[in-house]
Amino acid sequence: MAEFIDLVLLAMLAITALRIIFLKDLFAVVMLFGIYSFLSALIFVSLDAVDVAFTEASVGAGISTVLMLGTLALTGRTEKENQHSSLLPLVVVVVTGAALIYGTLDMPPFGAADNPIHEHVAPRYIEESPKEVGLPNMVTSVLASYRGFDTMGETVVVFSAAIGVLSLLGVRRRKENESAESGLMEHRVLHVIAKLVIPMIILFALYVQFHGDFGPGGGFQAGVIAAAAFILYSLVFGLPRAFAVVSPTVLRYLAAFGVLLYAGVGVVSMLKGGHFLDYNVLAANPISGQHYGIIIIELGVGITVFAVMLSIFYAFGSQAERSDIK
Amino acid sequence: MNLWQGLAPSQLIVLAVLVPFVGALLVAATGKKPNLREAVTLVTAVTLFTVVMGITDLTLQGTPISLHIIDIFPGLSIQFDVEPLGVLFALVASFLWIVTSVYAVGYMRGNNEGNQTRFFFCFAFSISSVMAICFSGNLLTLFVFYEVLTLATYPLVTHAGNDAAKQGGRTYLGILLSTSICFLLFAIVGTYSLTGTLEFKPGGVFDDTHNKAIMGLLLVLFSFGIGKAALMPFHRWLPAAMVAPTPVSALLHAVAVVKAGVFSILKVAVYVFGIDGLSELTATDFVLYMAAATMVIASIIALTKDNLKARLAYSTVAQLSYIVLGAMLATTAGAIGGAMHIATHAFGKITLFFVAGAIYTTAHKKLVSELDGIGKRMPLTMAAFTIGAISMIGLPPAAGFISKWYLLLGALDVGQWVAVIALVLSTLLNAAYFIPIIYAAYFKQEKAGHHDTHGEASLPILIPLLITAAMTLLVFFNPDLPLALAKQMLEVSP
Amino acid sequence: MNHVLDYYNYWIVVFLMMSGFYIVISANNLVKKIVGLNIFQTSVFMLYISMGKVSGGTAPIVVEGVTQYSNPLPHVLILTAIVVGVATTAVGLSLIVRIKRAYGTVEENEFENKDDAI
Amino acid sequence: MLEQHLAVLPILLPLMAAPIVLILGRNALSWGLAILVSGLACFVAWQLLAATLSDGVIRYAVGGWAPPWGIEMRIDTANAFVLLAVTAISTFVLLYSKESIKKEMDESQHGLFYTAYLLCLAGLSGILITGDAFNLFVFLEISSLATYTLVSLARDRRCLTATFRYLVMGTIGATFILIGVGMLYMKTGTLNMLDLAERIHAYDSSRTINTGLAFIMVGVSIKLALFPLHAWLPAAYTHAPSAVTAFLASTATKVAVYVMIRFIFTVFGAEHVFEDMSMDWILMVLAIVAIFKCSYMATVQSNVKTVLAYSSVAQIGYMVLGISLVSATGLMASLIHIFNHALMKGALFMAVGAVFYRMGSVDIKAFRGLGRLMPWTMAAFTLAGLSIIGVPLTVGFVSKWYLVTAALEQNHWVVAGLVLAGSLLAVVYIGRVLEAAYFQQPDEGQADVKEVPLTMLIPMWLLVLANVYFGVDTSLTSEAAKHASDLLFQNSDAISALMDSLHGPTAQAVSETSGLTGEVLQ
Repeated sequence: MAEFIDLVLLAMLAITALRIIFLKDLFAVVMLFGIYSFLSALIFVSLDAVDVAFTEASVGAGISTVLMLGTLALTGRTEKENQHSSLLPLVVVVVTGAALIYGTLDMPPFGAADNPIHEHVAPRYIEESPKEVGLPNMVTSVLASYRGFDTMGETVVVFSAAIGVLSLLGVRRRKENESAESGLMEHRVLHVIAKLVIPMIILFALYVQFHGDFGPGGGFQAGVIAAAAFILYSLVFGLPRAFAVVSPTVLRYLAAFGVLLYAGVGVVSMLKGGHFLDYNVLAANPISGQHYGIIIIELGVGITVFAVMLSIFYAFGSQAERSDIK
Repeated sequence: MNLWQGLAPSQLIVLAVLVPFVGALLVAATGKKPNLREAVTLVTAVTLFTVVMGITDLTLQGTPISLHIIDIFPGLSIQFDVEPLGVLFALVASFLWIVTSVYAVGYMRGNNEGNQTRFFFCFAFSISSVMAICFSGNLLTLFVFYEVLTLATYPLVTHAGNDAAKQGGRTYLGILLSTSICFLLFAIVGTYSLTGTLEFKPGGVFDDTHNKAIMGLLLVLFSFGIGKAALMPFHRWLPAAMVAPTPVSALLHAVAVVKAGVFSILKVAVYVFGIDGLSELTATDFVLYMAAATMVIASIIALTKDNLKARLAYSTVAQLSYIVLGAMLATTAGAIGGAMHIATHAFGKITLFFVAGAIYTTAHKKLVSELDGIGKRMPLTMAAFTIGAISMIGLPPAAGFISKWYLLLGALDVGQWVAVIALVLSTLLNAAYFIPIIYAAYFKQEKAGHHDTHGEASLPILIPLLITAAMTLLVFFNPDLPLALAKQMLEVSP
Repeated sequence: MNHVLDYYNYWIVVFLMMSGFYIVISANNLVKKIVGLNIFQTSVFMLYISMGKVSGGTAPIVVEGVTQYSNPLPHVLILTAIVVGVATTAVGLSLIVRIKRAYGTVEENEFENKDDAI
Repeated sequence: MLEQHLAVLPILLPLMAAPIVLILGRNALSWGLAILVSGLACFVAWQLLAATLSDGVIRYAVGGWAPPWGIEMRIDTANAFVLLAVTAISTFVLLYSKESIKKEMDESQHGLFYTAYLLCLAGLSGILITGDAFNLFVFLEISSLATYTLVSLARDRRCLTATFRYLVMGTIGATFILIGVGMLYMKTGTLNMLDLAERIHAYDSSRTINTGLAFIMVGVSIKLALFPLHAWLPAAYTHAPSAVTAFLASTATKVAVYVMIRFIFTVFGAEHVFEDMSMDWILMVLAIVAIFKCSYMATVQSNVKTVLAYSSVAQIGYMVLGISLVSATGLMASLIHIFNHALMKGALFMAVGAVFYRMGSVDIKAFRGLGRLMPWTMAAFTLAGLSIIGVPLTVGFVSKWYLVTAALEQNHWVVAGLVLAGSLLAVVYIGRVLEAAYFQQPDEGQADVKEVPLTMLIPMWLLVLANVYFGVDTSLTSEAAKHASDLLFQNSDAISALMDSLHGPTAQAVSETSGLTGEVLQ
């Protein structure tokens, strides 16, 4: 049964991908991409990767799509016919694909429980992590503890993205008189709905943040969701109001702070005589040490991701308003 | 005599390299005051000569002198070892530097050239690297300073800074760098990877275990890679370098630089392959034929040149091949002849260039065809020219005769008829392109129309060329010192 | 047939990857290039997640009485990879916005011939 | 207390300084902090190099989790050596950048510049130090993102398109690496490089692993701009701000070369890559084509930055050529050239940046008569140029010497000849600039051009002097490079030797071997 669902989803993915290749209407392309990443999120669920699915949905289908739409608003929504032949790319792709297929031919079969990757490193995560780290969600324990360094790197990647976007677009604060036309002031309904929804979204974000140890979720997803709440706010009430609530400058500091918080934990554990990011030394009892460490670094991730996502949106938003596209 | 008794032998080498270098720095420092600057140059030159004299003494007494500076690669170092051939070369170069300095002062002022400080700086610097080449103790050191010399002389060649100079400079740098990088360096690394050493060993570093074909290849690479020896077809840089002021052409491109080339070839022949080693290689003959061809062809080209300096340049190309040929004869007589020719050709050729410069400064004439009757206005100068020419042709009582004699002996006792014929032929050709000049100078009437009023060149120009002319005769009557050194070179090699 | 059962999943994923890759290198419109890049990467994520699957296993969150869990490690890796992906996308898109402002177009061949090469 | 943590500091210092710089916002402060951090990192790198030379490999388990379950930092002489070059150059360039960027980007951007710069440094150090294949990918992305930012900071609009191409190519490369690593993981179940190595050798030949190898090689080749995947590099280097170019040209591609070395020799093992997959021929041909094609391209450019950019691609060719010779000497030549080329290109690009600072252009026309107007800058350019050409007493000569020796050692006489012939093209493209500088008259109204400020001249000349110093006294570089290459070879031989005696990756077999290899590595 699972295989069947899997197959259907993959087929739909294939169709979407093909459609995207031939479509010239970029708006449709981006929308299809949103669908694409939703479908892949579904696949991830059916493959037991709930955390990944969660992230893919919030990022791929969420943030990425929003940003792409924002870009389209500035660059126009149809792709021009391109003259140059698509033969060479085709050849390259076919060759690469052939190489990959060749590579699959002695891969360990799909889903078999005795594949090398289930034999070697992973077993420890599955059997020991609940005891060593003390979290039911193995993904979180691996993410935050065993491979905490990767996750710190990931946070830094997000941070660097923010630096990139800021240096490229910057966030322009605008005078009040301009602010009148920004946002969707005239839609009363939206206001009410938004006011109702936003608190819930933030609440949910907090839940995801702190429940990540036990169920799917964690700092990253939480950050994205929280950012989504503010994005909704600034869409409805206009950037200037949003700036008044959370100013770009504050966001910069938050982004930086998140990274520092994460690395700080590592430094503390160094000071306490452990290796970098060794949470065991944070408290008398290793398990609770692990707990503190993970909570704090997850918080760091959350803060940075939230700040970065929001300021990236700000950057695009202020661009959009600059070249006043309605 | 050795004025430097106090110093340890190895320190003498340091001096030999440092004195001109420091001199260069002082020149740069005193650039503002021309007189002081020239004084510095002269003092430096004289000091250097005394140092070399000291080294000569020790060498003749058979004291080995060597000095290790630094390991550039593990087991491969910058190091200096004094051996007779180097001493001979150093002696010639340092002596002629004194003379040339005097001459240069007169010349540069006479033609009020620009950038004189840069000129004297680079000049002294080049001499310093020449000294380093003379005493270099292994191929690596030789190569390093060979390149340094190329770069140091480049500004001298392009001194004028006009398009002609720039073009000349391109050819100069182009050929010298590409041959040295592509062939010489290749040959050196090749030698190293075969033998594991770059030392100069009496009798050579190769032995029977090494593949003869590859050794032959290396020999060819060496011969063409040492572009300063101007073996055809890589001789073009030498005529190109003639755009430089005459003192440069005189000392560097008739003596120091080109001799550095043939000197390197001699060293490679004697100390890397070894006379006996050479005689076993077929490639030796090939190089020998190239040298012979160069002798003849270059002489023929010289015949066609109307520009005096150009004609002298091609004559130099031919004369250099004498030395290469001497080395490739792979006999003691040949090697001695080659070594001797380094000295004899130096005196003769520098005289000729001095004369060319003297004529240019006083009569502003560059072309052979303009020289009719000049002998009456500049009798001494032309007398010197005659002596130089005789030496080039190789007739007594000029130095050139001796070296050519040895070369001929060498050629005969290995029965290298090609070499013999080439020597004879080029002698005739030399005569063919020098005699007319002398004839015209003395026996033709000045062209009607313009009446020059000049007499001899100014003393700073005249005296040096008389001295070198005198030396040319002197070496013929008393060749003991150079002969002694040349012989010693081969004694140390079994 | 057995082969097919073992690998059909990978094969489709490869197809997806390549269609993404194709969009990247063939598209002339920069936005579409970025879309392609995302599809390419998302499909690579699927490759990883597929290898993590254990048939009959469940999500790697401890539940009483479950013994067979899917492999958590690929999930972790892909979580990181997704973030990297979105970061790149953001920078790429803001570059596009700037290019549009500087050149007035986001079609590769158009702004290419607005500047001399390189 | 810090001694034990030395291994992470080169990553940690810049990584934590970056956000602080962003918060500080004051340019002068940021500059100071950046230099301090980079200098410290350089010092640490020096300590690490000394440590590895004296007592072997340094391993550091991040988070206290033993590999392969946790991520380990693993430092041997090879990466310590490259790390030293990278951190040193970055410090010099930072010194230089304070003045340089004033002319090339808006005041408001400087804070972001320093942040991105530090992030890039952190990323590069991470790539060098980490012993975990996936962790390497993460740091690769950090450095790449920072790099895109840095390149796009210039004022010239062409930097935008250049960056975009760079971004697309770079991401494709990274994704290829990701695919490759995935394939390895699929067969071995581990991500730790050493562990990977042992388990890979347990398969005598596996299609999946070979495909993985192929993808990783292609991905890395994009990152290191190996011909013909170099298209992104010239544009990016030409239009980036001078300081950025100076930094990237002498670090980023070098790190990528290191990654290639690491994967070939440590993870896959030389004989597998070269004998079974015969990649040495592919690499050798590509390298030689790169040397000639791109050196030639360099001779026909009019923008001097582009000239140097193409020359960089050609120089990459020399490094890859060294790898493809499959010998300790060849590898040593590559490593030493990584270090030396960093010195040369750093100095050259700094000099060019100085010219831009005064003339506002780096077209070859702008160089006319600079020999007189900016004597120190042009002297620096000349010396570094001679080094590129490979004149004795410069580092260029040292690299070339080892490369040619290595080629002859393997009886590749033709290759040796080509290497030397290739450097003639360098004579041409450097010579063109020098002729313009020394033999042509400056255009009207430029008689008042002055020399650049000391903060730019000093780092430039420090690098130039380094060019000469390491060209004369090669004891440090040769020793480090030799030690490193021997270690890499030993290691890949050792693993294969161990593995030939084994069948299949049974748990205890592997645990034994990891012990054994551990010893071999010590």
